[in-house]
Amino acid sequence: MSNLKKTMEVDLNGLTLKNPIITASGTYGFGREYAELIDLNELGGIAVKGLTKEERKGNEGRRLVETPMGLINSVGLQNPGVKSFIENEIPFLRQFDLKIIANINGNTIEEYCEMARILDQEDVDSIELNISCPNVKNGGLAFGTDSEMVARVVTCVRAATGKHLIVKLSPNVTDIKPIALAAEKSGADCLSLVNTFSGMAIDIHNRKPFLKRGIGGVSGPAIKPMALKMTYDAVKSVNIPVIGMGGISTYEDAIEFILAGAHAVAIGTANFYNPEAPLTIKKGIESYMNQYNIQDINELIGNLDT
Amino acid sequence: MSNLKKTMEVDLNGLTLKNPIITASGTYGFGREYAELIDLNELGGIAVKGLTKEERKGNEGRRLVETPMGLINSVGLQNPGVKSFIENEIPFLRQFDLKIIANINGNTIEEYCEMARILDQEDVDSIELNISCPNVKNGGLAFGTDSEMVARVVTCVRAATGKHLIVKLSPNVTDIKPIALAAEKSGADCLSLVNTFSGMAIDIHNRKPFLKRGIGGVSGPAIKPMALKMTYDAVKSVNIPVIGMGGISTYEDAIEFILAGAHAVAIGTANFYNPEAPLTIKKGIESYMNQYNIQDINELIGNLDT
Amino acid sequence: MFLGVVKVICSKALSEDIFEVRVERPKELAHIQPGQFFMLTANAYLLKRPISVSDFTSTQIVFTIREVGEGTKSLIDLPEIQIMGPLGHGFEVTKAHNVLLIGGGIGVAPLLPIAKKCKENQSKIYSTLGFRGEPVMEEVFDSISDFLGIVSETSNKYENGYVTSLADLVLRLNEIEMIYACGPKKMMAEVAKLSEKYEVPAQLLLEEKMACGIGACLGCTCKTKEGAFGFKHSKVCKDGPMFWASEVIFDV
Amino acid sequence: MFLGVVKVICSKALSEDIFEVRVERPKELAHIQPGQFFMLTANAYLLKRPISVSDFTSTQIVFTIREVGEGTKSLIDLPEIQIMGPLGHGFEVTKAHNVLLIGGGIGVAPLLPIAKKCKENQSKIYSTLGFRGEPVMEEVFDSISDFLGIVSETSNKYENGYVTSLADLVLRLNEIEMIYACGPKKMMAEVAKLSEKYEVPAQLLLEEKMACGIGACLGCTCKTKEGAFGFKHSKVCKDGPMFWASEVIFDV
Ligand SMILES: Cc1cc2nc3c(=O)[nH]c(=O)nc-3n(C[C@H](O)[C@H](O)[C@H](O)COP(=O)(O)OP(=O)(O)OC[C@H]3O[C@@H](n4cnc5c(N)ncnc54)[C@H](O)[C@@H]3O)c2cc1C
Ligand SMILES: Cc1cc2nc3c(=O)[nH]c(=O)nc-3n(C[C@H](O)[C@H](O)[C@H](O)COP(=O)(O)OP(=O)(O)OC[C@H]3O[C@@H](n4cnc5c(N)ncnc54)[C@H](O)[C@@H]3O)c2cc1C
Ligand SMILES: Cc1cc2nc3c(=O)[nH]c(=O)nc-3n(C[C@H](O)[C@H](O)[C@H](O)COP(=O)(O)O)c2cc1C
Ligand SMILES: Cc1cc2nc3c(=O)[nH]c(=O)nc-3n(C[C@H](O)[C@H](O)[C@H](O)COP(=O)(O)O)c2cc1C
Ligand code: FES
Ligand code: FES
Repeated sequence: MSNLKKTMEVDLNGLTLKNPIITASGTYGFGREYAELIDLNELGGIAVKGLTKEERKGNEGRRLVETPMGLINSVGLQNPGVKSFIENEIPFLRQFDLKIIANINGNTIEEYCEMARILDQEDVDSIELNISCPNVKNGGLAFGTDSEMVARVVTCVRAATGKHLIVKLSPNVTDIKPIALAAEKSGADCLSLVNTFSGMAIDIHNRKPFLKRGIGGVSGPAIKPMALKMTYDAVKSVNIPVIGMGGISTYEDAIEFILAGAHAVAIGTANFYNPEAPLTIKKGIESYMNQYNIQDINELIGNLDT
Repeated sequence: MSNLKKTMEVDLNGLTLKNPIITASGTYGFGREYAELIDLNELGGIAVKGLTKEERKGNEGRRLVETPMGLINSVGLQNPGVKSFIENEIPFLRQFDLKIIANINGNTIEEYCEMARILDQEDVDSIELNISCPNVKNGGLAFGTDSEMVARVVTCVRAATGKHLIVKLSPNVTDIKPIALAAEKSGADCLSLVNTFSGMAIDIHNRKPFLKRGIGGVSGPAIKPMALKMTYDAVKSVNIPVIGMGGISTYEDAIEFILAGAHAVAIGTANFYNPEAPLTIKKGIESYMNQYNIQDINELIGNLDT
Repeated sequence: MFLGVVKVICSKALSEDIFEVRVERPKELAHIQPGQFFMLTANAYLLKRPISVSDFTSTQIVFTIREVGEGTKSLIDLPEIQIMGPLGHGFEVTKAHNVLLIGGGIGVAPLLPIAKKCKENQSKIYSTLGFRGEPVMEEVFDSISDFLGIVSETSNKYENGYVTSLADLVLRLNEIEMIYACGPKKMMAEVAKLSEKYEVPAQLLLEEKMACGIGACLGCTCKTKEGAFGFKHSKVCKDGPMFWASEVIFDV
Repeated sequence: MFLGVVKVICSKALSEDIFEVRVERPKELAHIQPGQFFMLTANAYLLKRPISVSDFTSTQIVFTIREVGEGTKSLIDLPEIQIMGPLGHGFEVTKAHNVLLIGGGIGVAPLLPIAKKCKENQSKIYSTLGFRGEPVMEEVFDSISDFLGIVSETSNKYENGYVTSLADLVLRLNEIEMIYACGPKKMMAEVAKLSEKYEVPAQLLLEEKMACGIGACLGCTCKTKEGAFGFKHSKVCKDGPMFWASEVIFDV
């Protein structure tokens, strides 16, 4: 019985992944580098590095600080711009059997919409609206922490594209529920969360923050309990599927998010210290399904006894 | 020169600590247990276990889950009630040269005020208003995440007591600044933050949250970057002193909080895995002051080059 | 209370997943009571791990540790370990004529010191030990016990079954005056029933996840009776780990 | 790219805080270029640590590691290490007649493979190495160099001063065609000035905090020139760690 073919396929409300493993935006570049280490065909999808309309140089100075079981980054959306992505990266990624999720970022609502309009014509499978980046001055986080702003930007982007639309939420909020709901009501097909937590680290010998902008975004296992709680909250407040992430580094972590109701999981920081994480997590989920005789991963989603 | 007597004394706006080391509420009981391990006279102050008007049994079921560099707790304010504290614990603590901070918790604003009125007559040095406990159903967190509620409860408690008043803030908010400001304007003498982050952990083999209430409060090194950022934000938005905490376990951590502007620091979870933490942190601060030839710790507070 | 680093004298495997870690006993260490435990610092982890004393002399302390996760794994081959203790209220030593030990799995280990103490007091010792697979510490319990019964859930060298059934039999056939028990929660709940059924007091060594180990965090509580129908949360680390079967409320 | 666990053949101290860790070179490992590095898994930490190859044969790789924190400390006495690499663009090997090596502190280690390569190519090698205290790898650089100058900021067995002053002298007196340098940022900025002053191209091995080590996270960037006045952020791990002195913008 346990040798029957297991189904790992999940449907994110119009976007079908052959398995629930996604690599998180900003941690996987455009897949090129990790393609030398693992077979990208094993992934359900890739959320590419956050794109902006024009090329961005990103933040100056030191960009990374390691913290206990966490990482603070201040990359600041360095990327070649959406046009270069379309020309140079989509063809590369299309060689693989995975879904391409374009993570987009704007300084203004209009910029978000313009990017959505541009990508609407292109060969991407989904657009992930990042309204939760703590590492840029304008836009980013500001859009993601207020339900009204969320409604406005999502409504506008929804009008600009017929593509599958994921809205990526910030954990830096008092209550994720109204925000999740605003995104759903404004036309999101799916939510993803969490982005990084705002955090800080100080160089006590130079008496300066390590990062030029003072703050950065915290990711990694340290944030997992908070990310799981927020994913659980978001799932309970909407009827669209949710992609869970934040510190996932083992299959046990992934199962926790799936039991909390996530339809898919994204692996971010774990790729850095364990490039094989997406594969071992996928295998681990399979063996867990075997162990408990579960044929279809959909049986596990939200299957929590509370 | 570096052999001159260093000053570690800090003034928390009316509450003077001989050194900036406090033990955080709920992690140090009433000092009795740790008194067998370290000399409590070394501490600047102790924030005692969260008190309620009546005795509380606390939450049922498992109460602790370890997470990567963190701890989730769901104790639920088990305590003998404020009367028993007054009778049995104050006399014990008064044997030591440290400041007694009574951490109080209510289900209603009226309950907070009643406790403040009771303690106003007693031999405690400060009252810490906990409006940020995620582990109880009523009150707790709900009071601490909305500026208006904060203003109401702090105003009422301020009217009820002339004691030094600390307001303890929750990190589970979009923006700590308006909340810090509301507390200051309503009469707080001092702020303390952060309390624990809301978090969750799931037992994947039983498909249940480990904790009966589903969620708990996350503490420990994992939360340090976020706690530091919030402390920094709070300091910038008010003119009253701030007690910083959240994951402090080394003297370097403590210096980070002090440079971010905290007048004092509280040690919580670190006591569990390193009962000598308050002492080694104090010694570490001293040697840091020696290293940089700083006579008075007040020179370090907020001394950050940004 | 002792808090410090001690040298590991030797560490050896008793079975696939159970290890005996023998450390030097510091001179300044207080009297150890059977049933007490220490908090051991597991390097990769934040929290210390509570481990019972499974044997001791004036110069040594033995911990018998089952590897169930990364924390316990990290404890089994260190050159030195930071320990804190001895902690908690252990077993009450009685001058009973006949005592019954009921141990399940790794729970047999903390029974050895009380068995030795009872032996000193010339009690007759009935030991009933249950294991999932192969037993551990069989020899030492054999040498100390007047009666030794071992059951296993899977090994075909031993009678198969639960240890509480065997204990039931012993209780039915002998004038037992005191029960000492340590094992999984379900076993403990069964022992409490036996204690009630045969009206023999039972001392149970309970387990809970711990943070401080000394009574400060209130993280390790179990439910105990208060008044006729009430309950309270007692600290396993400080009020226990030994509780009388009659006090405990089992939510199983 | 190789990602896997390799055996440590031996690990020995070269000084108080510098250790040589020699590991088995896996057969499937690609060609190693002088100046390339590996990401080594430091157990207690989340992120891997970048460490240059400081020597290699067909069967071994040598890492020379300075203990500056817990991560590097954890690397120096493991029985086996997980490594990923070789990574980055290393030094460009040239057939220059005279090459100058400028190394500062632990930065001397990654210069050895390029020195050996230059030797093979019959270049004349001028080595200038600077240390804060006592030098390391003196013998091996002595055996390979046509000229070896060592300065130390504190040791009275050596000339006191900065390595860049010594390098300046060498550049003034000899027809150097290529500079290879590795050391602290300030030294590198000085080397870039020397390169400009003497119009001798310099290859610098830069350092930055890294997360992925392969070009995916954009965490390790340095500023390089783009166009006449512009700049861009280049990835030290992937575009470097070798950069031409003429490309780099130093914010010091
Ligand atoms: C007072 C007291 C005395 C103890 N004495 C001993 C002793 O003498 N010898 C000994 O080996 N252990 C003893 N324990 C239990 C021991 O403390 C735990 O097994 C240990 O803390 C687990 O840590 P870990 O990091 O290895 O496992 P974790 O990583 O915390 O857990 C790994 C897995 O094992 C499971 N698990 C955790 N604890 C247990 C357990 N106790 N039994 C079965 N499964 C578990 C978890 O659910 C998880 O699935 C004692 C506990 C207490 C409270
Ligand atoms: C491409 C590349 C190649 C490298 N090759 C080598 C090599 O061959 N040998 C080697 O020893 N190191 C090398 N390094 C540096 C090495 O990676 C770092 O020293 C290491 O990551 C520090 O980790 P840690 O955990 O020990 O220190 P941390 O805990 O991160 O830092 C501890 C303390 O040391 C300081 N510190 C951190 N890094 C350095 C540093 N590089 N120099 C001085 N102080 C520092 C920190 O500011 C902090 O105060 C290389 C780095 C790069 C990018
Ligand atoms: C270096 C780095 C860069 C990131 N860049 C982006 C980005 O461009 N767009 C985005 O939506 N999220 C970005 N993120 C957030 C991740 O996609 C993810 O939400 C977060 O890291 C939490 O997951 P993790 O703990 O598994 O890393 C970035 C994270 C890191 C660590
Ligand atoms: C077990 C436990 C119990 C706590 N109980 C209280 C409490 O009663 N009142 C309160 O204000 N904070 C309580 N806290 C929060 C701590 O005082 C502190 O704010 C938090 O743990 C962050 O600091 P840390 O990371 O150093 O532990 C508790 C924390 C823990 C871990
Ligand atoms: S473990 Fe802290 S009270 Fe028992
Ligand atoms: S370390 Fe990730 S891009 Fe260089």
